[in-house]
Amino acid sequence: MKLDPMTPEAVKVKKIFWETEDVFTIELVYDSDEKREFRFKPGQFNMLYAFGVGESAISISSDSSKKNSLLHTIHKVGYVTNVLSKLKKGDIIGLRGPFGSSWPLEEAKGKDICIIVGGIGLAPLRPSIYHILKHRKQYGKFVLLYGARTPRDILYPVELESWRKKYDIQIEVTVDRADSTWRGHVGVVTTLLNYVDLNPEKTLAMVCGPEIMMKYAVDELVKNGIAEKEIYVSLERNMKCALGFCGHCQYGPSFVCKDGPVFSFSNVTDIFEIKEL
Amino acid sequence: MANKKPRLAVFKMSSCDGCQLSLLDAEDELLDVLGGVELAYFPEASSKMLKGPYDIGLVEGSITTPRNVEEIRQIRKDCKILITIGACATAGGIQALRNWKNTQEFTKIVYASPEYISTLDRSLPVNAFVHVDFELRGCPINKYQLIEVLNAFLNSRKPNISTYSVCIDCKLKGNVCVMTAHNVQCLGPVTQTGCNALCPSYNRGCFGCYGPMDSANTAALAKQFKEMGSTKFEIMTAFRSFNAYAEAFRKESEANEK
Amino acid sequence: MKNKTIKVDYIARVEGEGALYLKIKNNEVSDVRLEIFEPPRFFEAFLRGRPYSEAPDITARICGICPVAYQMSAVHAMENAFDVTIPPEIRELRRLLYCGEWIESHTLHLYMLHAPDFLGYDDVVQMAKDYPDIVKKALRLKKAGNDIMNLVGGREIHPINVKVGGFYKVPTRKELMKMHDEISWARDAAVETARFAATLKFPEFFQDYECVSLVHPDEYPFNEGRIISNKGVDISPEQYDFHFREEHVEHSHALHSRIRERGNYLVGPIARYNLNYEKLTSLCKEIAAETGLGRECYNPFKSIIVRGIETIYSCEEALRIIDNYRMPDSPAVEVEPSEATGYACTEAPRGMIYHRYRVNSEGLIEDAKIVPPTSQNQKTIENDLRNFVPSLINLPEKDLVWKCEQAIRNYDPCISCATHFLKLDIQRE
Amino acid sequence: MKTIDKSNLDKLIGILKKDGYTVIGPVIKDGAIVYDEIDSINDIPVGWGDEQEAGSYRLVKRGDDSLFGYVVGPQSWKKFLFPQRMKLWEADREGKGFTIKHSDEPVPKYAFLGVRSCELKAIFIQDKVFNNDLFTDSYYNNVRNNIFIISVNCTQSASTCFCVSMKSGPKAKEGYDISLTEVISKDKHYFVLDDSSEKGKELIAELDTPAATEAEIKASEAGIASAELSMKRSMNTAGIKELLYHNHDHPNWAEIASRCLSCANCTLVCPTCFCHTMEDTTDLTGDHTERWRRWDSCFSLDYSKVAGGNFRTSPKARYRQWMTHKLASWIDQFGTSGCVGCGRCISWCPVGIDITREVEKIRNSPKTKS
Ligand SMILES: Cc1cc2nc3c(=O)[nH]c(=O)nc-3n(C[C@H](O)[C@H](O)[C@H](O)COP(=O)(O)OP(=O)(O)OC[C@H]3O[C@@H](n4cnc5c(N)ncnc54)[C@H](O)[C@@H]3O)c2cc1C
Ligand code: SF4
Ligand code: SF4
Ligand code: SF4
Repeated sequence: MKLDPMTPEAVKVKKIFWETEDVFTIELVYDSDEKREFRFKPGQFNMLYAFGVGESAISISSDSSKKNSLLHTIHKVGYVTNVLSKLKKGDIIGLRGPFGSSWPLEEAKGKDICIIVGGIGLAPLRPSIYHILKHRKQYGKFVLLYGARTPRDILYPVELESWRKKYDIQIEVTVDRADSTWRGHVGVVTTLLNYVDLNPEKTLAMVCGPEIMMKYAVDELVKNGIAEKEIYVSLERNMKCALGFCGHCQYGPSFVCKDGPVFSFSNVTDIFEIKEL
Repeated sequence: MANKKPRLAVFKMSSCDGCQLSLLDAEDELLDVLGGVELAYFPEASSKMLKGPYDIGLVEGSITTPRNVEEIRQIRKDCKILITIGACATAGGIQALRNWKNTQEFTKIVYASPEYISTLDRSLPVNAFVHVDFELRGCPINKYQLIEVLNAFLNSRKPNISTYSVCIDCKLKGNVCVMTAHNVQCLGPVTQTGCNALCPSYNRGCFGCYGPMDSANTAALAKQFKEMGSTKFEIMTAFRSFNAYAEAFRKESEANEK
Repeated sequence: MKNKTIKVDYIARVEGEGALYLKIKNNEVSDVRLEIFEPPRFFEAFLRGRPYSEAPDITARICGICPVAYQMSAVHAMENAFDVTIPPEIRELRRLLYCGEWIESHTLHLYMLHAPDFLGYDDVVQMAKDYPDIVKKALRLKKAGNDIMNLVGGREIHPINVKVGGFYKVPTRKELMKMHDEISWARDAAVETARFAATLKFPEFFQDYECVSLVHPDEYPFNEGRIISNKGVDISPEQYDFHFREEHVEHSHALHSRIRERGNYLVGPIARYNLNYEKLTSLCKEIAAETGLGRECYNPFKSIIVRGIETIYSCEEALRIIDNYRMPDSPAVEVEPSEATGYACTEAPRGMIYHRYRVNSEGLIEDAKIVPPTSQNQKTIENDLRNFVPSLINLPEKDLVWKCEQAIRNYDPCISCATHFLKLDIQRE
Repeated sequence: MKTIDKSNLDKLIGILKKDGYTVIGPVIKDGAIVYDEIDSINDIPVGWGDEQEAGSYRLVKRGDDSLFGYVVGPQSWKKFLFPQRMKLWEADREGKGFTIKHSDEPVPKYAFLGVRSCELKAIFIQDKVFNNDLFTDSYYNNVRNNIFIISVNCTQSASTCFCVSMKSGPKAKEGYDISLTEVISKDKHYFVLDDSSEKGKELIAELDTPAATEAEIKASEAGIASAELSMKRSMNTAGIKELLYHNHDHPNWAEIASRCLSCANCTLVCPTCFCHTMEDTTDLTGDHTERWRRWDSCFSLDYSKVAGGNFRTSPKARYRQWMTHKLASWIDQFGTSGCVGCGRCISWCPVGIDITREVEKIRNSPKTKS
């Protein structure tokens, strides 16, 4: 019998650590059986439940081929995420999921890949990056453009460095505000497109970040000649049930929870510009 | 929950005591609530009056005297979380009716020797003087909402306090709308919920105890009242009552003054 | 120590803010001032220009502790002004609402504010540790009162269902009957309450009060009656102003009320009891005898027993009303406002309240006068202290202050009403 | 087709009750007709009708002794299938973890008496909502699969009705167990009955229900036709999806917003609106918690709030979301309009905003898409 999709299942915190001052990552295993496997597709998310406090939609940020545990990278912003940030190893939380659509890794085969992310947006794309790097030969050129608020807000800096060294990937990072240690780019993430050389004919782009950043990124990509149907975005809306019942995450004709969060831009072109939709 | 019980303090400015009484009126929950905290300062209920700092401070009443001003500044310093309770503390209360009048004259009406009375010109909400962490509405507050707020703060969760219209709770309760079915002037559509749509449940129009909701279209409602046969004066007094000095209601009452 | 200055900032467990100033000279109290610094709220002033129909809702906000007495006094005064006659069913429901307030308010004061004085606790929460069962029962009893307020009034604080002419909605018989069992329980709990109160230790202290209360030919007074005193007052509420006068004194935001001919007087449970003993139920009388209260009481500390007796009365009266209830045909009668002046006195748990309104032809209030119980008692409280303190003069300061506060709390002073918290400032020279 | 008289109808209620159904039907409460439990036919408002207009509802005496001489009131059947507030589950802390418990209360078994055609359609619409391509909502479906529906065809309409435009009435065509059409002639008062489900047939077999004569069927059809003919409001639904999708910046939205109170009454009275929120509560110890689901509305500000912002703050955007969802995106989401033309949102809007007029205004001056 299928479990009631509204009831969280117990998972255990295997590890929890801070990525930056206000972003942390938790690693989860099933409480009932630590060997039990998780299945998800890159881009999907879970509803994480803190006992008595509530649920938050959080994307899965781990490698989908590693099935014994899940990583979630979380920005501490409010009630639920605050309580999650205080978890300790061995604590139990609830989990419902995985939910939602995934990044088009099949469609992307044979194409150049351009990932543009802002802030916490890197987390939902990390599983895709793992996948592409693992199946590097199936894809063409691979570019990751990443914008963070300040050098101290850069997520996964060690990992970025090791990807750069070990794999065939171009990674460009920019910050909104530099500090004295920063030697890299400063400015909005879209400016990084000037540093890459893509073949617009065969490029597929995945974009995730604040909505305003995605608007600019898509504009630039289109200007660079990339077709709208080859651009994918991950959207965010208020989310309560994640099952398409509660109505909160409606985005025009879609429910972000089940039709998204990953959308082909060509499916939302008409409504992307509408204010307060 | 932390091992050390959070210290609770309850303060009073200008008010009727009804909101703090709500806590004592929570007969079923009182011992649990007060057992969950250290009652450090609650003069209406206890002779024990411990000095700050306090974790949670509840403030009842509006600021109407120079003395109130001094007190509230000190209270803010003493309290980690400051929660105002009731229409007086969040909007100036019924006594804010004097804000449209000359206080000197008012004093003369009530007191034979006005020179003994020391008071400010206006009755103002607490947030006009200090930062407030959470505002609990109502004249009086709903005791279940008070417990919910304390409970939520104690359990680090979001208080389930809705900011939408009285109408939503009115419909959830299954009431028949007094405005559409009985042509009764009801402030419910522009008033924040909290009372569980009490007045409409008693076949009476809401008179706005919980103050304006988050996006109160008072002008549209006033227009409707007019069409239902209310005079400007009636509309003015409807908006100028227990939350008279809350911005949306204040403006609407002023728009209907003359 | 013959001369002394003691200063205590706040007296707790009263409703509102005030201060007490005591000067002791040669073991005599040379000056006593109950200072009420509760900020003035000007109700009488801003009632001017408001529709008469708003008076019950607005005046309820004078005091969150006894809103019913305020709003009902306003209602009665308006009905007096416009010559409105109320059907008996509605009058009964109104009495029921009073029962609710009396049960709630008396229980609150008795157990939560006053009993800790006698037993030496700071508050009821501490008391609950040693007397868990008593406190739990007290809360349940209080709740029974609040249940009545909730059903008949809509909510316990600032009820919304009261209007000039009647109610917005009246309960069905079935709804009332649902409370029957709990109120029967409450009556028994009230009997235990009076017995419990009688076990407390009372100082030997008697005062020759002029007791003032409403007196009604058939009922223990809530909402109607003549104003009678044991020293000769016998007037209708319309004549109140001729016999009672309010003074504004420097040390208080509350007005002091006096009988023009004689000065200070007493309102509240003891006054009511002494003047209306005959109207009590036989159970009340039985318990009064059993607890040694007797037919009359002049020891203000024993007001706590009287509150117990009045709580029994309120429960029995509530049961009587519920048992005989017939739903009125209409929840309210039509009210036609006219240019008139209306007067009413009703009995709040703390004592008699007086309301007077002058209304113009459009139904707008032109003038309002409200005299709450605490300002009527204020002079008497001061007198009690003047007479009580000499017997305590040798007590350590802490105990002296405690006793003074206790003596003030005999009155369940509601300073929010008087306009409300006490600050004690004793000087011994 | 059969006929049934009042006393047999009353017997039917008895049989349903004996079968363990809670029978729900129209009753009068505080001046309106609402749905509540009934014990017999005597609980149904005899001889009452309703007069409805934008922002107004009045009960009126009809002068006959009809049982169903009114249309729809402020409530709909959704409150039984999808209750205003409902506990989904509760949990207790246990060590570092917790255990979740579901209610073990039996699933209610309702018989609905007096479901109008538009309401039946609304139920079908919510069926689609709570059974989407990926998930089924067991809380809804458990109750839904247990109900017995006696529909009543409308033989009068209110001025706010426009079911004909929405192809949802006035005659119920399918999905009921039993349908009734009330006929009051000079000398007879009966109901033409159709038992379309097995269960319906089974129950009817126990009653005295003579076959309907041609004349009786004709009389019932005439009643339904008069409801249709008297319908005053209408909505032109041709190309409505595109119309609204392409007019998101129409000036009329701002104009509506100047009148709209954002009070959410329209969404709450609507029989198809399904939006809800979740609330987690705790007891004072923090060791016991409950997850509640409660009706929400796209008119509430919290509805579209996310950490650090709100996607839909202006009342204009909220109204646009509501109407566009109802009449346009609903079609993309569920293959049907979200509106059945019951007119509730028109009657129960305190300021009388009328969905049919607002659509018309946009249709009359569409801003063609650039
Ligand atoms: C598909 C999806 C994937 C996400 N992935 C991540 C991620 O990987 N890492 C991360 O840090 N954040 C992610 N978020 C955002 C995250 O869900 C919110 O930041 C979080 O819910 C805030 O909850 P809170 O209780 O801490 O904040 P509060 O502001 O206290 O939130 C209170 C309530 O508002 C609602 N709410 C607030 N913000 C959001 C939001 N952004 N989306 C939906 N509901 C919201 C929630 O229902 C919550 O109950 C994602 C959001 C979505 C929709
Ligand atoms: S009665 Fe008042 S609060 Fe209730 S729905 Fe109608 S307008 Fe809204
Ligand atoms: S006046 Fe309005 S806010 Fe106050 S209790 Fe009545 S319905 Fe609630
Ligand atoms: S939108 Fe209005 S008319 Fe249409 S189904 Fe809902 S309430 Fe009825």
